Amino acid sequence: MTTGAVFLEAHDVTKRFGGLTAVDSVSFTMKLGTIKALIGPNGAGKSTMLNMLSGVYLPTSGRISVRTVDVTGQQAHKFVGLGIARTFQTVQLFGNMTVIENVVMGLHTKCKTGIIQSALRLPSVLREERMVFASAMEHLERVGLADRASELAVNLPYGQQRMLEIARAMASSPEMLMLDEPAAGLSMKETEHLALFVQEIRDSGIGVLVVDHDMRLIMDISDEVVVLDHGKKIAEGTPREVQTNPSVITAYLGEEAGDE
Amino acid sequence: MDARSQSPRYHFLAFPIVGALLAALPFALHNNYYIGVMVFIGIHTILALGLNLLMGYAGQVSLGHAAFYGIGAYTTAILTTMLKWPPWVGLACAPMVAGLAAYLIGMPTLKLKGHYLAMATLGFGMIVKILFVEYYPLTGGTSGMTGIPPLSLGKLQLVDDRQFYYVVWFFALMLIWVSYNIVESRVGRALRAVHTSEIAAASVGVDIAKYKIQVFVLSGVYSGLAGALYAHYIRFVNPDPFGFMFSIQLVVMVVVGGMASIWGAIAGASAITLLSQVLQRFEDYEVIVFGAILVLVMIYMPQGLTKSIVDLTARRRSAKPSKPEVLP
Amino acid sequence: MDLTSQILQYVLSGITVGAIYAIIALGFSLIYNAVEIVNLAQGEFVMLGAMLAVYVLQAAGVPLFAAVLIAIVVVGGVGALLGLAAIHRLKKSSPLSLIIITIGASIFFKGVAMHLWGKDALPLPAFSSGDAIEVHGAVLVPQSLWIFGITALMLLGVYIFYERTSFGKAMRAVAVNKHGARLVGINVNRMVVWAFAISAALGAVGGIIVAPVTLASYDMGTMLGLKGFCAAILGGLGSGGGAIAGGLILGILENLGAGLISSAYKDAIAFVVMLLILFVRPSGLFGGRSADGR
Amino acid sequence: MLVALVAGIICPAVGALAPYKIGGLFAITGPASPLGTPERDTALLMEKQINATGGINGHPVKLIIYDTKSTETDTVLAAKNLISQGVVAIVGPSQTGESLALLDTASRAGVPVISCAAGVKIVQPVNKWVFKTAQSDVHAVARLVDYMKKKGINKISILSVSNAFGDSGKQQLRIQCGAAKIKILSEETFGDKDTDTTSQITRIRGKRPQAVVCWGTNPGPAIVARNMKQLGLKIPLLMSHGIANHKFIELAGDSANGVIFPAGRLIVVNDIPASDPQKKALLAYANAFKKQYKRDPDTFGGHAWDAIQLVKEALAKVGPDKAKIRSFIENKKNYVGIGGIFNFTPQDHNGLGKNAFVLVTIQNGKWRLTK
Repeated sequence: MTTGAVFLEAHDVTKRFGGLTAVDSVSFTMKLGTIKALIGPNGAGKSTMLNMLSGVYLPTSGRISVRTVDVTGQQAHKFVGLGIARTFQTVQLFGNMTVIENVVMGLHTKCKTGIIQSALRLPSVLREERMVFASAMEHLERVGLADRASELAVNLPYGQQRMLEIARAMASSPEMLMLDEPAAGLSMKETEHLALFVQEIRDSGIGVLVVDHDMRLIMDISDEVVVLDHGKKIAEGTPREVQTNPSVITAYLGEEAGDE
Repeated sequence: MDARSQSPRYHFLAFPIVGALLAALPFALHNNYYIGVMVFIGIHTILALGLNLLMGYAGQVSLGHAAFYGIGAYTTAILTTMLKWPPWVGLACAPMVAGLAAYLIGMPTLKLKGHYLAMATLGFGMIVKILFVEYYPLTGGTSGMTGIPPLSLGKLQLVDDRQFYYVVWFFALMLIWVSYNIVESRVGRALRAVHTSEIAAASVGVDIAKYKIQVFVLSGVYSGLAGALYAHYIRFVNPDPFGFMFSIQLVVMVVVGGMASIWGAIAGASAITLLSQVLQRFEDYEVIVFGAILVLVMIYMPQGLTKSIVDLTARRRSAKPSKPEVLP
Repeated sequence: MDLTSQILQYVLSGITVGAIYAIIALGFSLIYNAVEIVNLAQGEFVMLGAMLAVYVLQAAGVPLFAAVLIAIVVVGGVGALLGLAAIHRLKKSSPLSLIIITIGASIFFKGVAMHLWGKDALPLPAFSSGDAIEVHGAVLVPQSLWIFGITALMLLGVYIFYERTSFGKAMRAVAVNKHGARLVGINVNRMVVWAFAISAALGAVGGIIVAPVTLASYDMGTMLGLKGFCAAILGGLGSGGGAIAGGLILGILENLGAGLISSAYKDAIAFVVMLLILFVRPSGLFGGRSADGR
Repeated sequence: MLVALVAGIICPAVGALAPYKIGGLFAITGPASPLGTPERDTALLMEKQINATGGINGHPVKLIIYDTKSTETDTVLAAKNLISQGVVAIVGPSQTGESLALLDTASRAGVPVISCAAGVKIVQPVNKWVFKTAQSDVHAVARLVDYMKKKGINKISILSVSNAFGDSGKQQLRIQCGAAKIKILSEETFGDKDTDTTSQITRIRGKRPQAVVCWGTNPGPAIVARNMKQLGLKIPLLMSHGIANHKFIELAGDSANGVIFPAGRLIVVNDIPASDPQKKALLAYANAFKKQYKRDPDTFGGHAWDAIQLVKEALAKVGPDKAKIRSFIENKKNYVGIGGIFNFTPQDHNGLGKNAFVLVTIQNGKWRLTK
């Protein structure tokens, strides 16, 4: 991984739902080893953008490329193979599985066991199981959840569920991680912990795309910020540049005076 | 360090016990009727196992599963009577043909969701049954096909109920083992993941369509084997047993037994098969009683027999169960 | 008889049965909209309507018109009871176990009907006497006209109920957003029970108007119910107009297929058509956007 | 499981002489229940009659009846249940498919099965242990073909129900019409739950046959008769012995008039001359049934009557030995029953000829012997 190399590009990406244009020809690039934040008032199209970049939505027009290869229209499950992992705005854990099984799911694409091998419980299957559970345990240790490995995921407190979701995403060893409002509902302390962890991830050479409302977190950790309003990109730059951008201020003040 | 659920160990303890009990059962039953009932419970267990994998784990409802059962039965019937192939070869081909049929049908239908999928499988089941009836040269029409040879081991023809009992339960136990392995593996986890959150499953790279079709084919294979066993047991096939009502009965077995539970499949198959025998004494009323029991079980045990009984014992053990909040 | 009049005959017969499918499909859609479950006992309402009408007519000696009314009201009541049973467990059960409840109910109704009225088919007199009408070499029995008329009335009635009455609007609100409806003070449970009652009554009407043509028997409901389900899916579940179109299309295609291709494959044709349409348009002809949200 | 274990154990009766157990398998529920119910009623009637007149050689008769639910699986299981309870013979089942499903079980257990179903396949090829008392469609078709030849009908259309009964009739019609040079212009089918056959009849109308032969059991043929009248198709409608009960007339109403079909003599017992050897047996059954159930018997019940009568005679003669009962029936000659005069041989386990049938016409809602 080369820090600073362009990993993902969005070219004039547009998404319409019926008559509503959620994202209106937005372009930007994601580099490895940087944290990029996607911000904007409610309904600006941040989550829609993220969903397109991870293959959940198909863009109405425009192009998405990963390492200059066009991946527009690929199915969502193929994006992991491209090196893209993500979390969700509302936590999407596999609640009926244990904590460690959730992380093991993150290792899904790293395993080869198919239906026939597993049906016969071949030795290779057992070997692979041991391998993935050990590796999953390491990921749990990184987020400090190792001691809760065999609990059901539903039983974790909310903050830990968020961290588990990130651990699951990290298990697929992505080159780019997308976090959709990772700090929503976290306490101050948990948010700090999250910030450190995200920076640690960045420092290991992974590109991180963050969508969040917590401006302090965003301004603290981001290297670059993209601002969306009504589906359009209205600004892009360092946190400092964006903060002083007049159209950004109008967009935020016009929409909601509070927050920052 | 094994951090997974404790169930595997529990299961591997249960497995030999159940196996031993089943092996001993014929010695306790001095009556071919009970053995016959057990044979059908075995056949129905195989069917319910396959459908349970599909419904309980992959979350796909099929209202046409009797068709695969029928395809299995007819495959071996045709191969062994018309082509005079050996019965074991017929028995081996039946699941393959049923699996192939499941693949061909699954490719277009599994793109559908919910009730649309249910209706498509129902339609498919209807069409297959009509083909059994109308494709006279191959299937013998409604009068069916007689003269299907029995299975044999060397020179020994397995015509006796007891012998056949062991054959059926050998396959049933093997498939229980296989199903259990699948459920407790990468594939099983992926299926459970799809069931909880399709979007999250896709985000970790689970190819949902691939697993759906694989499970659909697998359940077709199970049903095909069950059908072949039926054909070599009764040694006669006709279209009637493979109709819509039996498809419904299979769904009932799975739901009553408990979805997403391997042992639930056995419980459901046993409960429904036995119930219909016990209800004989009600004569004209049996249909009414059966319907009423079904409604009551579903109202008071919506999770099915196995889960409800487990819940009940769990509740007794700890007065107040901590009901975990379901994730959004 | 030339080919055109043959085809006309197939179409006329198709519309007659198609009208029945449409009424049943409408019943499916009503309940589906209210609780999002598929009521597999819908066909039994059709059967109960027909059988009750015959029974009341013979046993009580009342005029046909009164027998029909009694049958419709009673079946509506039975539907309401099933609705009560369903909502009793609505929150705690999966859709599948609710469907199994309706299957159990359907078996139960069939058993009761078999016990009360026997295993043989029973006749119901036509609503009016008179000879068949000839149209370009094809014939139409007077009862078919009754079927067309009453079906049209029913559909109009359902439309007016939904669009013009506050009760109907409330029910539609429940269909669109249960939670929101509850917030604005609509008693959702009551609406669900009413949805069951109305769709049962609709089914009963279907059974009664078709009985003079097809006879009434305790096991007539299963196949009619399935075809109605088929029609509802064809049109798109939950869509009223779709249910009607689905029913008519199914009836006509099925008869054309039986006539022009092979009567042996009559039912197969109906289901093949349904499968093909589902493969091309996975949410039915008039359903909402495809389930594939990308 | 335990419930079933306990439920199935039947205590042996105590008394002067042990009862003879006869098994009955009838489709009491399910699609074939209109057949199975009168068979069951007849069987119960005979049990009562036999025991009221002192049983068989002093032994009371115990009939154990199970419902096959019109399904093959339940038939086989119920048969195993009966066999394990030591019945000397099984009467029934009601349907061809169910009977064929029993072939293997019957011969393996060595129990005589006397089926009440019509399909020829039940006795062809001959299974040592399986008999049937219902007349074969071979003979019914033969009667109809004779009639058509006599009336100069040589172009027909066939309309048959898509079940074993309809299939078998269709096969026979093909064979025998071919031999008699009667041309089959078209073959249509309808489902056994179909509620409308106008499209089939429209097709037939386009072919312009001289007569329509409809092969099915209720309620389909009644719908066919109604639809034919509605569509104004005024050619002879010939049907099968499957409509030989009151239900058909009740269901078809006016449309039933003029329908001609082959049937056993039971339904026209009053038209039959006193010289007919079957008259006495027919009246005995008809009167007994009417007295008990306050309704007329039908031919299906008659099949059960014949089957049980055969078992009774065998028991009286050879005692409760299954093999002996089997060979008694196999060699029984000149048994005058309801379905006809039976002459069994090792090659013919039905024992009836085409004289088992007469042709019946429906006139003003009544059955009349066709002149």
